[in-house]
Amino acid sequence: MDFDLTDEQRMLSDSIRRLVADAYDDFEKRKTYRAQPRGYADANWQKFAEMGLLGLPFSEDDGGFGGGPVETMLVCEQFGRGLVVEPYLATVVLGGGLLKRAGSAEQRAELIPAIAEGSLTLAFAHQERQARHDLFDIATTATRNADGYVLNGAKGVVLHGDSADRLIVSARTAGARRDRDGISLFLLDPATAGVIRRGYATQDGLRAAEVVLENVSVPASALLGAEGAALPLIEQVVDEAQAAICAEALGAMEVLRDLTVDYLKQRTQFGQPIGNFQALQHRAADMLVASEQARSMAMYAAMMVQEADPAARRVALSAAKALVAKNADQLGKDAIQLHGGIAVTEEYKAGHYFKRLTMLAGLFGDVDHHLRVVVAAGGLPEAA
Amino acid sequence: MDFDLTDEQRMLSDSIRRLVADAYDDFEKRKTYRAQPRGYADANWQKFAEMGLLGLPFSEDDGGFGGGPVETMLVCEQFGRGLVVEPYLATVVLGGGLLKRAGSAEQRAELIPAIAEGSLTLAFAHQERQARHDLFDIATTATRNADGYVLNGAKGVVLHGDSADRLIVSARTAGARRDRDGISLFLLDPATAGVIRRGYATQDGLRAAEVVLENVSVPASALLGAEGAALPLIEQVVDEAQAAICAEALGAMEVLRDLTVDYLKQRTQFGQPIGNFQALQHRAADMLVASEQARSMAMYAAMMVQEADPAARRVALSAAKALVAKNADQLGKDAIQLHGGIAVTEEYKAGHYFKRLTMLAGLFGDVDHHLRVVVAAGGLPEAA
Amino acid sequence: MDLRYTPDEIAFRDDLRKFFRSEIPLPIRRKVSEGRALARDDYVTSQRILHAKGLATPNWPVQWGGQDWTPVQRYIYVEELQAAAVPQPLGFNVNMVGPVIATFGSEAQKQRFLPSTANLDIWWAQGFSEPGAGSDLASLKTTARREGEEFIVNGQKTWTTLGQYADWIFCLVRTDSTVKKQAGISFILIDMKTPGITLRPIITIDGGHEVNEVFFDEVRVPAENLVGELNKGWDYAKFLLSNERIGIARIGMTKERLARVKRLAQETPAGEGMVWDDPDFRRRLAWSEIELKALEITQMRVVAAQRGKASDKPDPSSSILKIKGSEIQQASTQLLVDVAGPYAMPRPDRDEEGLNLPSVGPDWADAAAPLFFNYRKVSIYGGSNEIQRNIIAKAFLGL
Amino acid sequence: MDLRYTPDEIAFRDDLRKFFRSEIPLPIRRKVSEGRALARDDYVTSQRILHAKGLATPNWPVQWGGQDWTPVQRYIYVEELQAAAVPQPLGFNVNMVGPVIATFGSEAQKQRFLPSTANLDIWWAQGFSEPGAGSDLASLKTTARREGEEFIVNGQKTWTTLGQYADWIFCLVRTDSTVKKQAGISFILIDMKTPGITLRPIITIDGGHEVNEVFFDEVRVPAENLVGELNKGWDYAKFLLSNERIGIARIGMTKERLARVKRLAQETPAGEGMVWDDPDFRRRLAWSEIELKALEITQMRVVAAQRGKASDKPDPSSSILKIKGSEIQQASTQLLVDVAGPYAMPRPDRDEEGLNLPSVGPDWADAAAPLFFNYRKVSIYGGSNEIQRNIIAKAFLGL
Repeated sequence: MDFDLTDEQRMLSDSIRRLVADAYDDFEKRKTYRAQPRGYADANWQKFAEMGLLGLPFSEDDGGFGGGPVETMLVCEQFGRGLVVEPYLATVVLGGGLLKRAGSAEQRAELIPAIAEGSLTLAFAHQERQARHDLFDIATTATRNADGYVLNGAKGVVLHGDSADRLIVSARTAGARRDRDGISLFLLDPATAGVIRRGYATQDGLRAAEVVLENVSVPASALLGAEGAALPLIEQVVDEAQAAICAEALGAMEVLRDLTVDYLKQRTQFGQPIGNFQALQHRAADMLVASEQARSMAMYAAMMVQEADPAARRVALSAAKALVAKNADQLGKDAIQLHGGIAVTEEYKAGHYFKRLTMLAGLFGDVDHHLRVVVAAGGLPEAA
Repeated sequence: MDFDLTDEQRMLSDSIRRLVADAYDDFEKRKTYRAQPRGYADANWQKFAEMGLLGLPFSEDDGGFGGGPVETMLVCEQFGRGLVVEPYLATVVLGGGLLKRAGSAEQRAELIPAIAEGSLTLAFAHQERQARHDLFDIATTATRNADGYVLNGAKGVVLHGDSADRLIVSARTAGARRDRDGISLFLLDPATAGVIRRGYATQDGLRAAEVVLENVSVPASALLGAEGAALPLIEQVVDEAQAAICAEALGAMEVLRDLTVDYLKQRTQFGQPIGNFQALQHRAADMLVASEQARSMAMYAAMMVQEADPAARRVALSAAKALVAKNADQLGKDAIQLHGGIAVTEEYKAGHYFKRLTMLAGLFGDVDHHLRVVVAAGGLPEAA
Repeated sequence: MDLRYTPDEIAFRDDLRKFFRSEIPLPIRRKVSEGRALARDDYVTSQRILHAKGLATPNWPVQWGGQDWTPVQRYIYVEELQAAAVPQPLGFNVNMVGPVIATFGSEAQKQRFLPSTANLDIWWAQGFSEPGAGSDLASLKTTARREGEEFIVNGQKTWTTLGQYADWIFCLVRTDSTVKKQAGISFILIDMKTPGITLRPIITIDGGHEVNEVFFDEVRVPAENLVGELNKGWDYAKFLLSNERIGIARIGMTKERLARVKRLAQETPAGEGMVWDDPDFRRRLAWSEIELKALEITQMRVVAAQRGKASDKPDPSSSILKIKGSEIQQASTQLLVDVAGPYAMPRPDRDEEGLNLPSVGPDWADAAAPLFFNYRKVSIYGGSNEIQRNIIAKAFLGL
Repeated sequence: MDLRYTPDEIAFRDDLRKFFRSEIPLPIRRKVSEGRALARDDYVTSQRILHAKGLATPNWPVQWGGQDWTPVQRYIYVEELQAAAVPQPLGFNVNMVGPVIATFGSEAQKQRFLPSTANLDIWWAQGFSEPGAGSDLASLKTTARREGEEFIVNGQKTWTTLGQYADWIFCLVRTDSTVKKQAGISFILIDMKTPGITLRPIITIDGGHEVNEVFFDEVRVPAENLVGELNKGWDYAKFLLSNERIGIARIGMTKERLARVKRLAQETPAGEGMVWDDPDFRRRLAWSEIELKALEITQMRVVAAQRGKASDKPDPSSSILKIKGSEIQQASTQLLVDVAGPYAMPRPDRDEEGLNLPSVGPDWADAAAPLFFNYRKVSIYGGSNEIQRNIIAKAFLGL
């Protein structure tokens, strides 16, 4: 048992913290990033590339740096602290996670170096409106023809789907809508005829898109991984994304907590700092308990995402997400309440952290959904 | 809309309050009542009879006083305030409720005057171990023969079943264990051959019994109500009992709340009354909110128990019980916590209120059970 | 004891219900129901329709357009108004400044202001809170110094709701700083067009413009605009805030929202069925309904207890209504977000009416998260829930 | 960062696991598992078996029978002990008075007391709390006045756990009432057989006799029984209380109880199936498991952070462990009551060992409610959860 980071990991974490602090120190900057055409700052993205963050989880053979879940946790925790708007989750964790595992040598050679150097972004067009949080519920079809496949369907709330240079699209090559088998992945240039994207801002200041596929023809070489067998891989990569989301939420929770405690010290009412009032002190103490428990579960997520047994992995990740999301929700509400009116203004940071936490809590399944996964499994997996 | 009590109701409530205050003012007295052979004080029971409480809900034709649910609420609220141990719920609300509705003229004439004058008590032997809270889950059988019926089965945690002069037993005359049809009621002298009772104290200081029926022969005249059609009646009477339980819990909650507030004023630590500490003040405020909401739902229960549509009645009573039980649980725990160590001692009153509230909360279904009833119905009935 | 309405009360209720649903334009009521921002005209249109029928200012003295209703009738009125998603008559006009002028104002002030206030010809804003005076309202710093027949006002107010539409503002100002803080405050009426007043919008986290800061720089106010006596403003403010009792819990509105949540859940697909088929969602919805039912009866009890009591006495049970009412309101907006699911996330650009261009998800879904964010305020404003717990501990429990 | 155990740690754990389960008698472990009261002999038997193997006092200095373990090993030891439902070595002996004597006692005191304390030849009780000194421990009033070579002790202690079995009691007593309250307290050892000591049982709401009041009336204590310096007792008490860090959350014990709850739910009929088939029950159980898993890792982080730090430094993160640990412990006993259902109600008479004569419901069910009642104490004792929140606010957050 060992809770220490390696020297390299510590250096990595410190560098990202400095980078994020520099790029996001003034909250007004974040507004300008959001106003850029892709909804984020290309300059930041280039800095991430220079620091090696964009190639982090890829193998060295593919042109990456061989980082694991702990490294991803460190990156995302710092991004959460800054409310970073760049498409790291979409491109590196989700897109990259699928590509590195399912991609052929050619696909990897074509795309991974470009991702690592910051010249190519990805988005994972998977979720469909009727599916809610069931990853296997896919109605989009990919029909085989002589030249390749023809895709038809609609994908919703695709994170950073409006600006991504390539989409990874899930579609059925076989089976009925809620079958576990028959789902395939395709690499798609969004400029392909029949791809219709509608981009929009999300409530937390990031970007997403609705993606409609109307008779989109792709060559056979667009297939990513084995035909019809993509679901286990999708589940694994979404679990990795959950671990990243837990870390990101943790970073945001800790900043929001500290912001609140500082405010309690500064704001005076009835002739004294409101932090003197015991009822508020106890709420602040509960915020610390909530964030410490969330930290523990973010670490658990980073550990268990490497678990070999997929069933145990999924239950553990659902447990982590359920706890982090529940605590993020409560901590966020307490932070707003303890601040009072100022926290519901757009000018002040706290509300933005609350909004981001609210959206992270619901991403890839809300508390109820993940708790049901744990319940259905009969509880948490026993430790080895 | 009218929230006032009639003059008669106000007088009734005041008289019971005085009676209970007198009989239960010194908490040591309650211990002596519990130590008596029947687990309660015959003298108190006689006083209840003299005041007309034991005949209250029966019609004047049957020798009662024609009281309704509001009167029962007033009685039970005061009994809750005193943690009264006498078998009012078992004899008057449950047993009496069944008897007055299902009893033949002969049965009513034989028993109701005796109940009203305090010379006869009842218990309702219905619940079975496997059934948990499903009122229709009855395995006990009543087999018809030439002379009447033969009963076989086992009933569990029969309230005051150890001392009751007559048992009302539910048993199947038809159907399978979990059928809604085929349940009948029988009036039974516990001295009948084959009736085995094991009495015991309950955690909250009252009494109950396990009742085993081994080839118990009863005459056909023991049948109470129509053969095989008892369930709707049982459901109605159990709903009436829930309304009474809500009122009783309310009385206990208010006393426990006041006891706690008094303690906060008296107990000093760190050189001041602990009631000066804001965190404790806020918990006390939450106790008031909880008990006021419970009062509202106890009133709702008293109103809705008269609802003509059984489905709407059942949902409303489940809603009332769910809220009262949840608030009783939280208020009870807060009361103990705010008191500290003294509240977990047998000598001090608070713990006894907490135990009684815990048991009342679970009686005829816990919070989960009743919430499920509401959920299954799609929500609360619309008001007229 | 009978919690049911009498036949007369039912008739009264049915009349109101019919009037609200037939006379107030549906597009306005739909915005209220969906929790979207109303335009100024929506408020004015709705209030004038109500006023024409005597339904805008029922709590006012009868001679100024009030109704001689029982407490139960007043309660039914508020519940039905909310249940029909009718915009409430502007609170600053009808619950705040109107009753203050009617009770403490001069005859000239009554003549000048009450009719136009009732008809929303004048739109009032509230100038109470200041940046340093939130829960501790009496510590306010905005001053009014007397110069001849004028007061000169300097300072800053904040959280001025819908101030961007206001014609006039009623303010608490400090007119004596040598006495203890509550004793040096006056209540004064200020025309928003007076030179020296600047209004700055505050954008809230839901993206809406609902509140404002108002700056006063040497603003000259005729002395005749002082209401009542000099330095008695704190009493008038307390009187004013106590008028919030009925309706503070917004039970009718939450009932309407929960019914809507239920309807939307029944028609929103999720996996094999609808959101409605999710037992966890249903359980949380049921709890809200149950808590709301209890609160409704608690409110009726408060209403019933008011009968025969002077209506200017503050009632500490309003703290219970405020705490529970805000909790259930917030829970109801969270349920709405849950129904929207992933489609709570899109935040498309809006046209000038604040509507989607066009919707990304279901046409109601993009309003869910902003409403949820916005409703964090209900446990903060009007005396935060922490302040309410202080009041209960002190006023009810004697701690 | 790796939350998994090393192979060495796994071997260490497996050795302990095997020893605990094979050497400590099953009837004793079963009582622990069911939450029933242990007899004095059960404690003695278990502790002597542990002590013979060097497992009763691992935190003591090695020369007095301690183990040179890493923090992770100490953590594993506590978890495995609890998971096997082994009675913890008597805390008053091994975590409290033992370390105080070993650190601050005279050589004569060490020789006289430590071996017999480790082997439970002497049973110690704790004499800290008083009726007027609960959360505010330093306000204690029991006095010890010096007369020649003796102290004369007068006063009353309370909440003296298992005092009915005690041979000796260690007390905080006031030896100087002229200085500020913390500065006038001494730490003294008293033979329970000394004339003038009276013990009065306190029966708790679960019906158990676990705690006592102890009265001191002119009790003569040899001056050599003073530990360390006069008037330094408050420092020793703080040192003693800080030894509670590991194991305060009782994670191993709760894990064992939740596993038992699960097993019982799977075999307890309820309607059409078993309690286990009730999704609401399962949901609450799953929450407890999840919270417990998070707390387990929180505790490991605390353990890891201790490496290389002096072990006599109080660690405020123990407040987090205390708050969450007690909440989950209480939730676990509530789940047990839920499984018992109606059979949580019977409270049959007991024989002298505290067992049913015979059970009314399932043989474990009558212990469920008493355990639930009894466990209300865990958020009260050892510094109530309110005190813990004060500590977090002040020590961590600087409020």
